[in-house]
Amino acid sequence: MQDNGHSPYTPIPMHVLHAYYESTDHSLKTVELSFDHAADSQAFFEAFNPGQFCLLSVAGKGESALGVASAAWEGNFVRFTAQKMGSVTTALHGLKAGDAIGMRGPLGNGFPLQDWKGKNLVIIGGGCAFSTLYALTKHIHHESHRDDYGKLTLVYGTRTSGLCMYKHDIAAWHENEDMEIHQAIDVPEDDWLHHVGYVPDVVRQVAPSPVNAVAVVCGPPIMTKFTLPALVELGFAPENIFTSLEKRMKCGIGKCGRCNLGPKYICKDGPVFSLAELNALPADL
Amino acid sequence: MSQKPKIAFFQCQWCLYSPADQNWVDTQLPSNIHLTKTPCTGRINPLYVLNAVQGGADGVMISGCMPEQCHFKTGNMAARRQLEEFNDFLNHIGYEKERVRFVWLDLQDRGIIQKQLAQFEQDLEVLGPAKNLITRTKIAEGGLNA
Amino acid sequence: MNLILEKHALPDLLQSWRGNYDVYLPQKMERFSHFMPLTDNSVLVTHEPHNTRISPKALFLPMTEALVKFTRFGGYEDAQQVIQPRIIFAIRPCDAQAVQLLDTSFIQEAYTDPLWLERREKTITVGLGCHEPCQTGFCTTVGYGPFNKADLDVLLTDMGDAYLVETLSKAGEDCFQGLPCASDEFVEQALIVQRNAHDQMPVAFETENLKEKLEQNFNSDYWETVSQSCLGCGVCTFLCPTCFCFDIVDETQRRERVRNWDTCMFRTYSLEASGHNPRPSKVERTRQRLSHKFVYWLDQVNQIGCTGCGRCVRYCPVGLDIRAMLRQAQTLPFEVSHAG
Amino acid sequence: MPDLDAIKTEVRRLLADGVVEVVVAFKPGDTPLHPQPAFFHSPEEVDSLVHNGLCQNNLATFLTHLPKTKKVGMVVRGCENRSVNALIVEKQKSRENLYLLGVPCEGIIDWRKIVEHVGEAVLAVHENSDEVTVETREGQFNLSRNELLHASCLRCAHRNPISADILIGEPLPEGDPNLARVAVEEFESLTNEERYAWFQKEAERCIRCYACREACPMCYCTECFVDHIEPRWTESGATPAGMQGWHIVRAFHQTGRCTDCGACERACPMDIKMTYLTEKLNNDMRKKYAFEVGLDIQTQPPFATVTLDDKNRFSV
Repeated sequence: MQDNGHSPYTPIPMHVLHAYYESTDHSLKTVELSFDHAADSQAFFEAFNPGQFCLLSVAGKGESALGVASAAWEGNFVRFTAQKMGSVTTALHGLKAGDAIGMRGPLGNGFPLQDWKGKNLVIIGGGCAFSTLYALTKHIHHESHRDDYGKLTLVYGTRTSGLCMYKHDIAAWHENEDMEIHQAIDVPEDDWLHHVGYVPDVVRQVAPSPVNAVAVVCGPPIMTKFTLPALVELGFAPENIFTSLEKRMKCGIGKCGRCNLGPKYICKDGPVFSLAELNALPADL
Repeated sequence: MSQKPKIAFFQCQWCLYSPADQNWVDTQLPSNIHLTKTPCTGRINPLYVLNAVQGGADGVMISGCMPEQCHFKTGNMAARRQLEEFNDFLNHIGYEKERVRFVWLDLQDRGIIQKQLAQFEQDLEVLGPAKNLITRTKIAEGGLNA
Repeated sequence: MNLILEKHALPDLLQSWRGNYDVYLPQKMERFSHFMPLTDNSVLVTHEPHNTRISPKALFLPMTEALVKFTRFGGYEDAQQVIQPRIIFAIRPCDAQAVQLLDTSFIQEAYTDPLWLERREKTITVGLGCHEPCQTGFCTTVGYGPFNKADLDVLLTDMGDAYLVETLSKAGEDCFQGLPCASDEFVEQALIVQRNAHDQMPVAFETENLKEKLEQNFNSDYWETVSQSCLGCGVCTFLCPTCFCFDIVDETQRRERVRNWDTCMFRTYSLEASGHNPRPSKVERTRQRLSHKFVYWLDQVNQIGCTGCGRCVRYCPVGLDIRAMLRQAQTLPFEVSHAG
Repeated sequence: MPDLDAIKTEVRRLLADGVVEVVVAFKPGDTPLHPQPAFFHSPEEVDSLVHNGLCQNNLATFLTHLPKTKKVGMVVRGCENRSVNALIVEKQKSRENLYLLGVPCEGIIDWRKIVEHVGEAVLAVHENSDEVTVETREGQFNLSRNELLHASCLRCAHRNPISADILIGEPLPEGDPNLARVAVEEFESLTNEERYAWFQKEAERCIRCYACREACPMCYCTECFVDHIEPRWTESGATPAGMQGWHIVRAFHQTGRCTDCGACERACPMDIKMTYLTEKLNNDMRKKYAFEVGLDIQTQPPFATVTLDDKNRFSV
C-alpha cells in the first residue's frame, strides 16, 4: 500500500496547469501538472529526487513512463516533456490546461546526489532525454544547493536547434558565469553560435577534467553507447559515470517483470546506474 | 423487448445518392442506431462487425453500393465475399444469421434506407436481444479464472 | 502434529470447511485437472496426469484481473475485489514452493502488491506430496523435492487408504482438528514413502556452476541452438508456476485497467514505442527465460526460480525440453569467478 | 511407414551437393513422445533425423522463420506440402528456393491419448500402419493406430504430398474428401444454442498463450490483430469476450488459407478444439468457390479475388 492507502497501481489525480510545445516541430510537448490533493503533493515532494520518473496515466489509453523535468523548489507542480510516440503520448499532446490526468510516482532511484556533494559535475544530455538532466541542473543550480557541488559543465546536443528543449533557461545559463555550457546540433544551421556535431565528439572536444568529477549521461541509446567510452577515454572511472536507462515499463514498481535487466529491474533499482554497475549486468538493452 | 434493439449501422459514404437521405442518416438517426461511415464497404473489416457484436449491438446493418457501381470499382464485391462468409461463420458458432444484414442501394433509390432500417429494427425486435456471443461489457466470469 | 485422515472421511471434511472457506481442489475439466471451487459433487482428481495443467499460481495471480477502475471526470479508484478466506487442497509441493518464490517478488519492503498479499494472507495451503515420481518433473534436481514443505500449512502423504497429515502451522492445525493422532509406526512408514519418492526422482541435470556457465556464455551460439525450434508461443511461461510477468492494459469499454498474464516469449513484451526491441528474436527471448530462472533468481534471492514441476517440458508444442537445454548448457566453457 | 534411411540418404545428398543450405525435419526429443523440429545444416548431423507419427508440428511454420532467399529443404507430408504451396501463393517463399522431400502420411498420433492409455513413463514407441506399440516400464502395450490419431488426420483427404520434388515411399490411397464436409454438416445440424454452448465451452479454456497462432504456418504476420493497441479489436485478457474474439478472428483470418493440418489444435496446451471452426471455412470455400488450399502455387484464395457473378445471400 502507498501512504495514501491506495493500491500502488492506482494513479493519483492531477490537473494540467500548463501545456505548451517545447520544440518548433511540435513533436515535444511539456505539461506541468498540479496536485488535486495537498496530501499527495506532500507525499510526492517528500520522496522526490531528481532523476526519478513517473507514470502518467490517461484513462483508456494506458500509462507512460516519463522523467520528471522539474526541481522541487520550483513550486507545487511537476513538469514532464513527452515526445509524440505511442497512444499515451499522443493523448498527452492533446491535453490543455485544466484537463484531468493521473500520475503514479515518484518511481525509481534518482541521481545519488548525496554521493556527488563536493564534486564537479559533467552533465551530458541528448534530445528529449535531457528532461531529467534539466531537473538535475535546476536542482543544483538553485542557490540553496549550488555550494554543495563544484564546477558544473553541461553538454547538450539535439538534432536541430528547433528540437532544443527549455530554450529560455538554457539561454539564461549561457549568460551564467557559474556553469560551462556547450550546446550542439547534428547538422550545421545558419545563425548557430555553438558546436556542430554528435555529442560524443563534442564531449571529446570539450574534454572535461575527470579529477574529482562525476559524469551523467542521458540520451538516446545510440548516443549513450558512444559517449560512455568517450568518457572512459577521458579518464573517468566507471564508478563516476552515471546514465539513466529506459525500457518498456508497465507497473513501475518491480512486479510486472518487463524492465528486467539481469537481476535488476530498471523501474525499481534504476533508472540511474553507474557504468560500473552496468558493466556487471548483461547487455540486454 | 422493453428497449429498442441496438443497431450498428455501417454505411459506405457513397451509397446514399440523395442528399435528403444522407442528411437524414447524418442528423436524424434514432439513438438506438449507431452510425459508422466508411469510405467504401470494402473498408469494413470483419473485425468491425465483431467489435460491434462484442460491443453490445443486437444487429449489424451494412449499406453499400450496387455491384458495378462501386466508387472504387470492386470494393463492394470484396466486402460481399468476406462479410457474407463472416456472417456464416458467426452463425456456425451460434450467432443468428439474421442479425447481420446487407443492403445494396441503387443510385435511383430514394428514401429506402429509412424503410430498411425500420424493417431491420422490427425483425430484431422479433429475435430479441442478442445473447449468443459475449459482449465486452460483461465483467469476467466463468472460464478458468473462476 | 501428525494425524491420520482416512480417505473415505475426506469428502465430509472438505464439505465441513465450506462454511468458513472457499475450498479449491483439483477436479476434472475436459481431459485434464484444474483447481476449481468445491461444490456438492466435486471429485478430487490427483492422478491425472499427476498435476493440474494450469499451476495454482492462477489462484493468486489470476489470468486477468482489474487493478484500477476509471471513475467519471477522469478519476481513478482501486478495483475492489472480495477475497474470501480460502483453502487450497492438494496443491503439489512444487507449486507451493513456487508461490513462496513469488512472494519474494510481490511482497517487498518498498512496494507490495496488495491483491497478492491479501490472497496470500487469506489462503491456507494443504499440500499433497507426490509419492509417485512424475516423468517430466525434476524437483530434486533444482533443490526442492516431492515432499517439500515450503509454504505449506499442511502436508499430506498418500498412504493408500489414508493420508498422513503433517500440520505445519496453527491455521493448518485448526483445519484438521479432531482427527486421530498417527502412530509412530505409521509416521515411520510415511517417511519411507517420502524417502522413496525422493530417491526415485532422477537427476535431470547438474546445477553446479550452471549459473556461471549461463552467465558467462551470454553471447554464445548455445542460445541460437537451443531456441531454433522454438515457436515463440507462451505455453511454457503461462503454465509455469514461477513465471509472474504481467501486462497492464486499459479496457476502455469496461472502464477498467486490468492486468493480464504476459510472457517474455512474445515479441511485443519488450517492444518499445520507438520501435526498438531489446529482445528482437526468439534467441534473446529464450535466453531471458532461462537466465531469469537459473541466473537472475539466484542473484536476487539465492534460490533457483524453477521448482521442477515439468509442465513446460510436457506441453511445449515443439517438444523443447528445459532439462535437455540445461544439460547442454553444462557443456559450455566457463571460468571460476573469484570475485565473490 | 516411410523409409527413414531413404529420407536420410536424400537429405545427406541435398546437403552434401549444396542443393539446399538447411533441411527442416525432425530429430528425437528428450522423451520418445515429443520429437522436435530440427534444422540440419551438414550431412553429419543427419544421423539423428527421425520421421514418425509423433512428429506433430507443421514444419511449414518454420519457413517464415528463415530468410526468404535461403535455400531450404523440407521433409513434408500432405498437409505440410499444401501449407508450403499456400505460402508460395502468398509470396512468402519462392519455389526455386525450396526442395521438398515428400513423405506420404498415415496420420499424426496424439501423444496425449497414449498418455491416457499407458501413462507417461514411455520408453519407446514403435508403429506400423495399424498398430502402435508402446513400451513402458510396466510392459508393452499394443494400441490401435486409428484410435490414437488426431481428429483432423482422421478426416484428411490429402495424405500424399502433391508437389514434392521427390517422393519417398509409395503413395498411399487418398482419404475420403467427404469426411470433412460431413463433420461440418453434423455440427451445423445442431441448434444455434447448442453450437454456441459448444463454442463457449471450448473458447473459455483459452489462456491466450497463442500457441495456436505460432504453430500455424499461415499465421506469419509480424503484428497480430490482438497485439494492436489502438484500436484494440477485442479484449486482451483471458476474459470471455477476449477469448471468443480471439478464436473467432484467428479462425476467420484463415479463410481460404487453412490446410486443415490441425497443428493449432495439437499445439494447444488446454486441449481446445479448433478445427471445427476452420473446417467450416474450408468447407464453405469448397462449396462456394470450388477452392481448396494449396493444390497449386498460382490460384489466389477467394478473398484475394473478386468476381461479379458471386451467388450469395448478399447478392441482389
